[in-house]
Amino acid sequence: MSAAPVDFPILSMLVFMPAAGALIIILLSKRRPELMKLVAGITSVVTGAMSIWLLDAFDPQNDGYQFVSKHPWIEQWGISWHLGVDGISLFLIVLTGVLFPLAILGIDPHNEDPAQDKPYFAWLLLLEAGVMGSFLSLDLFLFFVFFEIVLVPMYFLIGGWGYEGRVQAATKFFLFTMIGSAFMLVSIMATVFLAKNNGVGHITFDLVEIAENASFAASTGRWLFFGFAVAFAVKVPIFPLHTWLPDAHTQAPTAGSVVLAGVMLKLGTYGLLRFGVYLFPEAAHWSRAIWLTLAVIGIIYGAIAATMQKDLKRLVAYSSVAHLGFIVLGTFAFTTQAITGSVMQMINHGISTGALFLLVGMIYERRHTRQIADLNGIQKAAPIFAAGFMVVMLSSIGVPGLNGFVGEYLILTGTFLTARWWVVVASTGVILAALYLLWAYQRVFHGEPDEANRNFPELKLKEAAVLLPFIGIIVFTGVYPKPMLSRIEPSVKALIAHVEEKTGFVEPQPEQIQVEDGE
Amino acid sequence: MLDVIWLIPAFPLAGFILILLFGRKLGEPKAGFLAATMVLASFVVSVGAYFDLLSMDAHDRHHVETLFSWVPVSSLQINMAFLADPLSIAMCLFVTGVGFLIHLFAIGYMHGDPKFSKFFLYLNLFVLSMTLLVLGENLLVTFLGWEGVGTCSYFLISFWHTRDSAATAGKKAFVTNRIGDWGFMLAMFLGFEAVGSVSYGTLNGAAESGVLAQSTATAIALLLFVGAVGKSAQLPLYLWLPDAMEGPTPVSALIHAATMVTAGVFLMTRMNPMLAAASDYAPTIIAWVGAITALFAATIAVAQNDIKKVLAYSTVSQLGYMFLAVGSGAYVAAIFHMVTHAFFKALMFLGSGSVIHGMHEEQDMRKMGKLLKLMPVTASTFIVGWLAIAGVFPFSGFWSKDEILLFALVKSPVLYAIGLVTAVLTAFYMTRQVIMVFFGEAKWESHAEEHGAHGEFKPHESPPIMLIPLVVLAGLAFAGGIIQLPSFGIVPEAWRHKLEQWLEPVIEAGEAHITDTGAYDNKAWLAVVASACAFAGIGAAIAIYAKHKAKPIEPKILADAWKYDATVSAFMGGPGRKAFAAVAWFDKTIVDGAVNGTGKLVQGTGGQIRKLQTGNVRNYAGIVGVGVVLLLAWFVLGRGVL
Amino acid sequence: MSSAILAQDVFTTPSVEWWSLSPIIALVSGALLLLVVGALTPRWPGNCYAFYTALTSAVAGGLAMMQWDDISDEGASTLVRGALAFDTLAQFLTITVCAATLLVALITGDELRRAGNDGPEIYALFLTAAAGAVVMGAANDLIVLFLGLETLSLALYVLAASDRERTASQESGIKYFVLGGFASAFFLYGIALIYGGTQSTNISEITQSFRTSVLIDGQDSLVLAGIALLIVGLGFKVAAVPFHVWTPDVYQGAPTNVTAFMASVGKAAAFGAMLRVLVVAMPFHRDDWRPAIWVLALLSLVVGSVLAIVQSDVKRMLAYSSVSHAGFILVGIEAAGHDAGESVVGDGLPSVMTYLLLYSVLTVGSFAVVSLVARNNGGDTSLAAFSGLAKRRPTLALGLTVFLLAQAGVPLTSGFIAKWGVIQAAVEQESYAISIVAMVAAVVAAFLYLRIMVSVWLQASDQPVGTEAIPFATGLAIAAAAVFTLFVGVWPGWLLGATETVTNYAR
Amino acid sequence: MQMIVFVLASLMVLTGAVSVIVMKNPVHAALGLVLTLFGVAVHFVSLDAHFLAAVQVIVYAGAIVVLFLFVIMLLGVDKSEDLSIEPFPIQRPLAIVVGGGIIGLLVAAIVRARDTISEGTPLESGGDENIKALARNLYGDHVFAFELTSILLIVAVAGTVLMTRKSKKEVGK
Amino acid sequence: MAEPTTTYYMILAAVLFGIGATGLLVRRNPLIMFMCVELMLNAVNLTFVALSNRFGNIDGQTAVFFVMVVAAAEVVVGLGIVISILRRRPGATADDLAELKG
Repeated sequence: MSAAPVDFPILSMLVFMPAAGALIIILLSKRRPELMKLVAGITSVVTGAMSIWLLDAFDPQNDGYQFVSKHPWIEQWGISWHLGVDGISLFLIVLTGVLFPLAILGIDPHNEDPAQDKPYFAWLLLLEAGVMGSFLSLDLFLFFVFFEIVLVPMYFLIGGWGYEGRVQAATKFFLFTMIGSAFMLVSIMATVFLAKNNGVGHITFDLVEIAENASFAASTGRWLFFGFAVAFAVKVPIFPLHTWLPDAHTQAPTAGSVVLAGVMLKLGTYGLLRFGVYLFPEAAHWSRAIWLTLAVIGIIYGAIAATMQKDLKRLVAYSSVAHLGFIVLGTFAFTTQAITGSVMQMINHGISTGALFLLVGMIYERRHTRQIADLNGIQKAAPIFAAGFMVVMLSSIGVPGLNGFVGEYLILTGTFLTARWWVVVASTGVILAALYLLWAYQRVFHGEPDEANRNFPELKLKEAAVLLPFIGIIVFTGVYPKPMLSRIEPSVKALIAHVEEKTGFVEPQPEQIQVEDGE
Repeated sequence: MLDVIWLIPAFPLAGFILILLFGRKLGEPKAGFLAATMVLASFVVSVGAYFDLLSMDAHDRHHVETLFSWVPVSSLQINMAFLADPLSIAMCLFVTGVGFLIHLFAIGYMHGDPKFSKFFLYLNLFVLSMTLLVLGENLLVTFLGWEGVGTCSYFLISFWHTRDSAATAGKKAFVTNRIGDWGFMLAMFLGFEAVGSVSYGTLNGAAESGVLAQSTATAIALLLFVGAVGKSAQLPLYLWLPDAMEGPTPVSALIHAATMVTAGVFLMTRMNPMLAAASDYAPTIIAWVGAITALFAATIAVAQNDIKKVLAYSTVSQLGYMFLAVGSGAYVAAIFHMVTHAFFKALMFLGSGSVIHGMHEEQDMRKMGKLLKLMPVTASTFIVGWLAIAGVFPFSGFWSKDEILLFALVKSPVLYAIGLVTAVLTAFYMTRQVIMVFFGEAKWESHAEEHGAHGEFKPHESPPIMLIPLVVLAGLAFAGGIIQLPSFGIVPEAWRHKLEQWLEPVIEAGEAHITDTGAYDNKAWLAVVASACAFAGIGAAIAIYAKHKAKPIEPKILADAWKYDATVSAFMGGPGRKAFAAVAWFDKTIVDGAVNGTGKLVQGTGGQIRKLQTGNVRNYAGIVGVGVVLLLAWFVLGRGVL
Repeated sequence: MSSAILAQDVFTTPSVEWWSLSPIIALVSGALLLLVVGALTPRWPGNCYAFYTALTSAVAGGLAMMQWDDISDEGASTLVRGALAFDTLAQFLTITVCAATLLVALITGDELRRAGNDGPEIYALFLTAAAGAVVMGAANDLIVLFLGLETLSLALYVLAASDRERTASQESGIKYFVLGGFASAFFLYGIALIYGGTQSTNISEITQSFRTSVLIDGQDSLVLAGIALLIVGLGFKVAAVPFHVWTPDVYQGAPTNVTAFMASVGKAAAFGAMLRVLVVAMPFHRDDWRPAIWVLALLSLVVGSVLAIVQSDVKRMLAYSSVSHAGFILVGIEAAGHDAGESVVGDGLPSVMTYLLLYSVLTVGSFAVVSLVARNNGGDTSLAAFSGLAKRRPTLALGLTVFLLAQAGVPLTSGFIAKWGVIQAAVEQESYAISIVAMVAAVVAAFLYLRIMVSVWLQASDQPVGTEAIPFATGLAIAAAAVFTLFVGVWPGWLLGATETVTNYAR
Repeated sequence: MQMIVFVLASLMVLTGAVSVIVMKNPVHAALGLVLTLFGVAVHFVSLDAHFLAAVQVIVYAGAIVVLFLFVIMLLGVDKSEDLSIEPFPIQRPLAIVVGGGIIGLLVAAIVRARDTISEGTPLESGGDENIKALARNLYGDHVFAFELTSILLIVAVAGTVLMTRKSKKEVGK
Repeated sequence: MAEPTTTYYMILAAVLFGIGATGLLVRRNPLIMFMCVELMLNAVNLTFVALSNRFGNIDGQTAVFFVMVVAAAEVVVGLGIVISILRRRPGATADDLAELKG
């Protein structure tokens, strides 16, 4: 089945490698700050390489879990170390593997005290391990562990290397997410115990086992789903639970924002798919109207809020709310196109928004302000920088030929089959996206630069080296998404088949009219 | 040649990449020539494709070239594929042809601009997108080009982005277009839901074979029209086009006159079977929107003083004409007028560019005049364009306009009337412009000191690189009519209706058949009427602006474009902005306030309960005692005695 | 004459299972030896008192571990005429108490020698208190339980007041004493009423009497009132709201090492006793006492965490957080109450046991760090004293962070396992409401730990680098606690396996 | 007869108890305590608990109360406490409620259970039977508890030593 | 004249207990607070003895024996603490010891 050598636990390595790196850094003497970045770089690059190797070894035809590694961990509670990857998680893994080296090597934390490098890189690597684990876990307990553990490094990164309001933002982020997890934790346990008496027969936290065998009463399933849903809704975030996001994004250091937008928000959307739709198909399908509505609200609301922001970083943060609205919309449309689009959009958003935060970070480094009012005419001062920003922005707007469009189009066209009127409203989001981004661009880049911005430094070679991979992926995925889609699709099909089997739902298929072209 | 059809977009793409990489090294003028060459190459390929098709039997003139599978997800299979058929090739021909000429002109026009190479970078990108748009085998590829040209127009309008007006205009163009794209996207979704595909073949096939429900067809057609309205600057979304004149003049000529703005017309023609399958009111709506836009814009053009603004509104008006044609089922006429319009409007834009160039970036016609002597070539070519658009026999505009009016009459006399009035106005304001610019007395001398930079100010003729395109276009604008000559009983059989025969396989489904109507028989008379109108307009203008027989009537309201733009902006800046601000406030105060409030609440509660912890041991004992009593009460009363 | 007496009544002295009693004997004899020798010899050099105490408790704990297997082989039994229970429940508590005592002893040495009043008495008190705690956990007779309770309490009263430099210490001592006496009076009255209802103070006999005669619709009102008063007495010791009032003041006022002892040994023993009284002795009234425990748990969770976040003194914060931890443990007891006395029971009892051990280690570790920081800031335990600790002593800050994260219940720390176990037990009994309340309370409490971490990591330090010297013994204790915390967090299987067995206690 | 004793003894107990909590002067309060203790001792006697009655008088009334008085004198805290002022207005009502509540509820429980308290054969209390029975029980069933009290006393001793031993500073001055 | 039943004694004990509890809440002198605790303990003793007499079961009296020991120990320790405090700050009442609060 999978091309991977059975004896090499690639997935476990993906988790342990960064963790090991963090451990090494902790053990290193803090008098050798130069070593820290070296170690962090090496481990993250190796992890990235492994993830890319995984991409290559992954078998596109197989819609099941691949490279599965399963070992008992806490037998007393039926908990096991169960990792696996399928089309849905594959690219999130790769994204994580690629994003972290860039964030670690490409972004300078600006520690006035070199000793600070040590915790900084240690936390980043720990974060990577946690994120990897969350995407790979196929065990409820394991997933929860990773889902929670990522909070800690993120908390310290925001709190330690963030901007003026960092502590407040970090705390808000930590507590807000924990509240959500509180419900999920109870829900997880309830799921396990109820599953025991409803088809599974014994205590186990194994996701697949429960999802395949358990059959909950409708009302029960809905309550359990609710528990999970709250946690993910906070993480995504879905309106009205989104207010931690702007603060966290704005206050986080550049690397933090990049990672936060790039992969951590995806924990929510990924969770909704893997632990919402897959685990509780009935409940998910039953509650879809609510989700679709909230998603649409998020799209419009996020866009409008973004338009009025005065802080560039905050603006990008709110744009995330809108983009993730699209992802949620697709997730609860229950069509292959929509869900495939959602999964793809998770990656796209990670790339584009990640890159946007990167660029905003560069602006801050140069001008020490994020206020749009303080910036102007940068395009004249630094045309190449502006061009880079422009490309990323267009992908975020969803201009065809760039990655953002493909995902958005798939989501909308797929959702149109099951939720037409939601799409009619949601599509207006593309107008607003153009509005707020172009307006911001005009204010920041166009016009005649004033004294402060006249000597805005041009894109440096190192920065370009970090930016290029992003732009490369943006263009390539936009022009030739097939390799990605063909790997995602089988798993999505399997998921929908699962839903169809567990509920009465039948995926609508547009009747294929075959007209031989051209008369 | 058809199997290498992809070369048509490929060349501009190559040009784009080359300039992107080496643009700065190449510098001026090499970059320009590189770009022009690339477009020329595409033109050559198009010509080759044209002859390939020509060599085929009329009904086999249909070739699909699939490059790769673009967006394949289960039932949705979208290919990156090109469709070579009479329509797309015709479009390619004049897009690349006119495009090439404008490239040449631009080399001269952009002389000395610090961002010379970047300009041609954008131009090539534009041609790439435009060819994708017309060659696309399915709606999505077309949409790719559709958005591409939109983006390029954004780049080019705000090319001189240090000017705020330019930046704003670019943004306005993009956003307004997006409103149209919303309709386009919904049309695609609906099409996919209906027939499981977005390829023209399938959609139109379904429409023709009647598989498609009429309601669906209507919805798709109208949603596409929404897209067209955005792209082709029809009411109510035309707003961006006049502002788009902020861009360099070649851009106005290429994008905002000849090619991009006609994309809407192209799209409707491409989807004509859908329109045919739709309910009758669909085409009627289109016709009316077109007619009203035509008249509306013409009235505004009458009172404009900016040499380019006049042309801009005239463009809007002419586009209205085309949609009038589409709505009347006169697809041939629409395309015909699109082509001729491309010729003479491009010609006049370039001419105006040449004038502006010669006047040192002066655009106000009131500061011009008497340029005929100083800029003979420009002037004479411009006059050709004038006569063409005015619809004077035998210039190209005469033929195409006649076609449209003919069908309009069949559709509805009222539409015909509107068309005529528009024709009069067109002739009038164009004459007015020609007089103000090239005749009368030279008002620019009084403004010499403004240009005191190089001492004694004197407008000068443009360099040959700019004049050649003018001449060529002038030729086309004069003779363009031959591609679609009516009979009038005198025109030899072999010369008639070339374009119609050529497009026939594409538009047969939608084309209205009027040969049996009375209007058709009186074609000649209609032509006379039209010419009469043209001369009436010209005459009036001469009387007022040259002979000063009467005071010019240029009401403020027209100069302000019926206050429409102002109203919309006022709304956006006022209530619209307030509403947005309200949402932002709501988010900050209510939603986030609730979150932070919860935190405050918890801490506050803590602060209150804290007061119980007085530190006095007897109070503590009291609290314990209360606890004891309550516990006892539960056990003794709750579970025991009672 | 005397012979006549001997003739007419045959009196057989009870058989004493010395081996099974060995842990208690070890602790007590250790204390006596220390008192006697300490009184005769001049002050011992260095940290000898501390290490001696640590050794003693280690021996006691070791003995308990050795007996573990005997129990799992022969099953549970009772000792000396049913005075004590000899089961894994008791042994596990013994081990917990000994482990905590060991750690406390290590931090006590440095504390006392700095103050210059190092001496045998305090250690002897620790040991005897530990013995009392062990008895509480093992008691199979309410009177014995009461005596154990008093032994522990009296020692704690004295220890709390033992730092005579600080008036706060004495104030806490007197407060603790007055309220403690008050509470134990209620406890005693409870025993009397139970005795009135069952004619016995022996747990086995009490249970038996219920098994034979079940009085319905409140005719056993004496027993009911008795249970109420017993809950009061024990609730006071475990610091459950509203009987927690003493906790913040005493925890703050008492010397830090004593506070650590209270929070670990005191809580563990009291909860052990509570399990004995409620789960072991009163299974037939579980539906009567479970709601009461439910309410106590709720109040403790909410009040504990909400009051904790408004404090400014770290010791006081930890005091309130210990209240909310008590709430968590009560959740576990509530869960155990659903199926108390059944042949097959859920995870309630084991989860409580796990929680007690893990929390004891955690809290001692936390207070150890606090003691070091306070010592080097003139006894100041306010949050300000902690600001910038990471810059001064990264290792110390790291240790503290581990403990705080664990208390917050962050995964891969023992605290997570503890919380998970308790909540899991509650959910297993489908008491969802209290579970969710508990988790939300945990979030509120998390804010507290974040506050401390913020000032430790993110705030500037006004002290020079390296202010906090880390003496060997204390450092050892902190390191051991931290390692244990992380180790259990990653690999809890063995511990859970052990606690699973406590459900077959001596009946 | 029994009843009269009960009533009288009860009066002693209650008057003593009340005087403990109302007497301004601690010494008087202590004497009130003595009265109560004696009353309780009388009850013990009428309940055939002769040994405990004796211990009650010797240990309690004797040792403990003397200890109290001793400390009172030693520390000179015998100045009377002004009970007219109460810094916490709520405290006394609260005290009444708590006290009354406890009494009421306990009495309710006791009364409710009066018929269900099982009746056993009374212990023969002739001669030294009571003390013998007590001894057997003490050294038999409760031998462990008995030993435990020794530990308790050790704690008390060690504790008091620790508490009252002068610390170096105090020695110094 | 009726014999006083066990219930009488228990009620008396309950009242005594209540008085003790009340006293602890109202008195400020720590020594008197201890006395109140003693009252409560005596109430317990009375209950024990009454019940032991009713049951003809000596356990109750044994319990009282232990209670007395505990009471003695408690008083000793308590007085020790009080002495060490009052030596430092003479005439302190319970209300004066309220530094620790909140």
